[in-house]
Amino acid sequence: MRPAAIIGTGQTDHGRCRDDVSQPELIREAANRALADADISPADVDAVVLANMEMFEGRALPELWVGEGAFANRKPCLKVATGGTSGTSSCIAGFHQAASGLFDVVLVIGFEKHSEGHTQTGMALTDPFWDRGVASGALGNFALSISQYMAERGVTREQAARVAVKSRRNAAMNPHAHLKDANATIEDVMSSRVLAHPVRLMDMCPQSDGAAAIVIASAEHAAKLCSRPAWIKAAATRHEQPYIGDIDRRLLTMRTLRDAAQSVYARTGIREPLKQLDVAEIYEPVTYAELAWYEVLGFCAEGEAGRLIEDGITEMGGELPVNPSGGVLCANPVGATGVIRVAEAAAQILRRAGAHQIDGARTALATGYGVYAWADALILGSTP
Amino acid sequence: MMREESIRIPFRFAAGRAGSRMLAALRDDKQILGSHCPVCVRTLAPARPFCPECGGENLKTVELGSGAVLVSWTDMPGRGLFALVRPDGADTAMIHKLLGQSGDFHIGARLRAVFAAERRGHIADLQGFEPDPGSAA
Amino acid sequence: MNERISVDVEMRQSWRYASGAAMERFCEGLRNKRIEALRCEGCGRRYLPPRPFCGNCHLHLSHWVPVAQEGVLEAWTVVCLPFLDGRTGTVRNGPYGMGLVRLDGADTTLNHYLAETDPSRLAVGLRVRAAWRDDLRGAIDDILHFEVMQ
Amino acid sequence: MRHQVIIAGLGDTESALEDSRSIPEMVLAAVQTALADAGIDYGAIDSVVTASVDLFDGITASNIAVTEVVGAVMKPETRISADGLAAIAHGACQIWSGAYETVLVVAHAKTSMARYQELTQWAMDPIHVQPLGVDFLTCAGLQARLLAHGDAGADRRWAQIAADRRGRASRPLAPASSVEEILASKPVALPLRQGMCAPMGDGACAIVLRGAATGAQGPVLRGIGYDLEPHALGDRDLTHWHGLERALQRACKTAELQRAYAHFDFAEPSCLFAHEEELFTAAVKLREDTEISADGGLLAACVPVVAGMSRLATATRQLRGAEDGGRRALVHGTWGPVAQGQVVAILEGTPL
Repeated sequence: MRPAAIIGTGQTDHGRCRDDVSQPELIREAANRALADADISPADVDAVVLANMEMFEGRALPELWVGEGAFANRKPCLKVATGGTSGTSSCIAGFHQAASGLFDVVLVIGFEKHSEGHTQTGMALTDPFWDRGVASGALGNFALSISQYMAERGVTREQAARVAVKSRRNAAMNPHAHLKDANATIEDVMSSRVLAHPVRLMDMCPQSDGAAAIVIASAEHAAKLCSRPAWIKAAATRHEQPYIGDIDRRLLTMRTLRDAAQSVYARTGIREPLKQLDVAEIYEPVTYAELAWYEVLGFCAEGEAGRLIEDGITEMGGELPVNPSGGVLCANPVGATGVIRVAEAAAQILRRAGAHQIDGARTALATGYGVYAWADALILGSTP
Repeated sequence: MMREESIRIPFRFAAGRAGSRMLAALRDDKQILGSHCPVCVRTLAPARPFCPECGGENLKTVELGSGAVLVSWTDMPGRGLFALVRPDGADTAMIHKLLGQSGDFHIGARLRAVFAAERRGHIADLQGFEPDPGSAA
Repeated sequence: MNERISVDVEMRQSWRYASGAAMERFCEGLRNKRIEALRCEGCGRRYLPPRPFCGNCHLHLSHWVPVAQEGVLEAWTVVCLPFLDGRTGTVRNGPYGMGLVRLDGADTTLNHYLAETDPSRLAVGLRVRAAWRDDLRGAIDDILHFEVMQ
Repeated sequence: MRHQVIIAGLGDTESALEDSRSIPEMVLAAVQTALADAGIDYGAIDSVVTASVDLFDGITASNIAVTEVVGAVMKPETRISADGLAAIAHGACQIWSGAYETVLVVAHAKTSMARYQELTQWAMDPIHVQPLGVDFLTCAGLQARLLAHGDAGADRRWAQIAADRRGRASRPLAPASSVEEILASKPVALPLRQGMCAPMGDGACAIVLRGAATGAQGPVLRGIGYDLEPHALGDRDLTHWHGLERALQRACKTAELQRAYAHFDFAEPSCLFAHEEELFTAAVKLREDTEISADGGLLAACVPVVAGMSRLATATRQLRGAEDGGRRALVHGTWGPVAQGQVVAILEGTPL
C-alpha cells in the first residue's frame, strides 16, 4: 500500500437548520476551511470525493448540482453513498485515490441537510416486499438492538446516560458541535423524553445540517505541504447481510466493526488498543452503541463497557479519550458524520484540535457505522 | 411478480444567500439578478454564490434587463417550450420557459420577460419569456 | 437583506418492483397464512426473508422449509416518536410496539409490530404469535402484528 | 511504476426493455458470469465497487439489496453513484494504490421501474431549474437546437447515425428503422425525435479487475480520466465536449501516452442522443479507421448507470477477438444533464 496523509480539515458550524445557505454554499464553507487549514488553493486540488445520502434530501446524483461548492468544476469528482459509512468510506476512497498515483491532492467532502427532508422516512424506504411496511427508521432499529444488549450484558440506563453527559461536555469545547452543554447531568438524560424505549432524546444523535472536509495528499506532496501530516496507516471496510433480522445480536457482536478494527490493528501493530491508541473518534449513533463499541473495538472485555465509562477511562483526561469532539451524539449531518470522525482524529494528530486537543496524540482511531451493520475503521498516525 | 409502490415525501430546499436574493427580487421588483465576477470580467445569469470559472466568491450582484436574447430552445410536445435565454446585461444564458408557439421563435430572437401577477419568491414568479413585439421578427 | 427563502417540492414517485422468484413464492404462501423460509445447504441457516443466495456461503438457495406462526421475541421496543410514512405521506403516531421475532423454524428474525405497547410487559425471550388481517393480499403486512402468548 | 490493471472477467445481462427479474437476481447472473469468465470464485475478491442511484432504484442505500450477490458480506464495498465506468475508475485506483489485488465492479439499473426522465428532474438545480420541470431530455433538446443552428443537414445526419448504429446491433431495444422513419418519429424534445434517442432498458454488468501480480490475463486498463462540468447549462459551451477532452487528457497522462499521437483501433462512446456521437468524434479527434460502437452502442440499447461499463465490456470483447492482439480501445461513459460528468478509459489488448 502506498502511503498518503491528511494535511488539513474543515467543518461548518453544524446546526439543526442551516437555512441561511444552500447545499452548495454549505459545502463551500467546509471546503474553504479545509483548504485554509491545509494552506493550499483550490487550484491545488486534483480530485474531489463527495459523500451524501441523496434520498434524505430528495436528490439524485447530488454532486451535479453541489459539485462547484466543492471546487469540483472541471475536475474529477465522484460521489460515495453507503449510508452512515458514506463519510468514512469517502475518506477511504480519497485515500486510495491519493495513494494510486493518479492524483496528488484529493479533497473529500461529506454533507447532509436533514432540515430539507425527512431522514427517518428516507431511511425507511427499504425492501418494498419485506420491511418497508413496518420500517421505523434508524431509531426503532437501534432501540431493538439495545433491548438485546441490555438483556445480555446488563448495561444500565445510567451507564448509557454517562455517555451522553461526556459527549455534551466535550462538545462544549468544540466550536462546530450542534449540541453542547458543559453542565448536562445524568438526571437530565434519564428524564428526557422517551423516543423509543429505552432510548431517550438525549441518548440519541441529532439530525444536523452540516458539511465536513479533509485534504488528503500523496506521500510526496504531504511531506512537502505539511510539517506534521496525519498519516493514514490503515483502513478497512466491512459490509453485512442486507436485512436487520439477518444479524444475530447486532449491537453485541457487530462482527463487521470487530473485523475491520482487528484488520487495522493488525496492520499497525496494535495489540492493546486501550494502551496504544491515544484518542478515538467513533461513530456512536446512540449512547448504548458507544458502550457496545468499547467491547467490539477491544477497549475492554465483553460486559466491561459500563465500568469503562464509570471509571472515566474514556473521558478527556482518561487513558483513552473517546470522542473529544462530542461525537455523533452532538452533531450528525449523516453524509458528513464519518468525515467528521476522520477530520477530528486527523486534527488531533495535526495538533489543531483547539480546546479539545489531547496532549501528545500520535495514534488515533476513527470508525464509521452504517445502515444495519456496515463498518469502517481507520488508524491515523504522526509518522508514515 | 411485480408490485407498484408509491412515495409522497415533502422537501424544502434553502435557496441560500444568492438564491434568496434572486428569488426575492423576482417577487418584489420583477427584477432578474445576475452576478458579476471581477476576476473573469463576466456577468452570470442568474445570480449565484460562486463563479463557475474561477470559483471566486467576490461576486457583485447586478440587475439584469427584462429584455433577453434567445440562445436555444426546445419543444417538448405536451410540456411546452424550454429555452436558454441571455438577459440583457448578462454574458451567460439561463434556462426558463418560452411563452408562445414554436414557430414564433428563432435563435437570436429578442424576448421579454413575463412575470406572474401573484408572486411568492419562486423561480416561477418569472413565468417565462415571450417574443418582444418591439423588435423586428 | 437577510431574508431566507426556501423552495418547497413534494416528491411523488412510483416504481414497479420485481419481487424475484423466492419472494414471489413466499408472498403466495402468505395468502394462505403459510410462512416458508429458504434453507442454505452450506451453513444450514433458514432465511427469512427468502432470497436467491446465501451471502455467507455463496450458494444458491432452493430448499424450502416450513416456518411456524409463533416464535421467540428476540428484541423489542415501543416507539413513541411520530413517523412520517413515506408510502402514504401521513404521520404514524406512537406508541407502537416493534419486535424482532425468531419464528420457530427460521434462523433469522422478522421485524414487525407488536400488539403490546406497555414496556413493562415486554421482555426478550417472550413467546409471540402472528395475528393476521382478514383480507389476505400476499404481503408481509397480512400479519397485523405479533401478540404475546400467555 | 504503477501496477498493471487487467480486465480479467466480464459478465452482463442481455439488455431488455423490461427484465422481469429483481435487481439482485439480475446482478447475481452478471456477477457469476464475470467470476466464471475470470476463472475465480467469490473468495478471490478483495473488494467490491458498485454503481447505482437510489432514486432510479426506488430504494434507500440501494446497494444493500445486492451486498450478498456481489459477495460483499464481510468485505469492503464502495458504492459510487455515477456511471459505472466511474466505478471502474475507482476500482482501478484501489489496485493502483496497492490496497487490493482483485476488485469486482458491478453496475445495475432498471428503467422499466419508473419514468426515467421524470426521475432525472431530481438531479437538476432545485432552486432555479427543477421547479420548471426541466429534465435531462430537455437539456439534450436545448443542446441539439444549438448544434443544428445554421446546419440544415444536421437532423438527417443524426438520423443516419441512429439508423446505422441500430442496424448493426444484434438485439437493439428500438426497432431498426430507416432515416426517413427516424425523421418522422415522435418528437420528444425538438429538434430531437424518438428515433435519435437511446432506447432505455434494464440490465446489469459485472467486471473483474485484477492486478498483474495475480497472473490474470486479458486487456490492460492503461489509463483512466474523468471530469465534472459546471451544472448550469448556460455556464457551459454546449457545442463541444470539453469535459471529455479533459478526461481524455488525464487518461492519456495516466497511460503515459502522448495525447496527440494516441491512436485507437476501437472506440466505444456513450452517446444517449445521435448528435452526441458528433461531439464525441470531434472531442477525441479519432482517425478514420477507428471502429466506433461495434455492437451498435447505446443508440441500440442503453441502461443508465450500466452504460459506460457496457461499453467497457464491448471493447474488452473486441480486444480479445482482435486477430493480432495488442490493439488499443477508447471507452467512454457519461452521467448527468448533457454529459455533465465524463469518464474515459484506455484499454490495450495483450499482444499474442
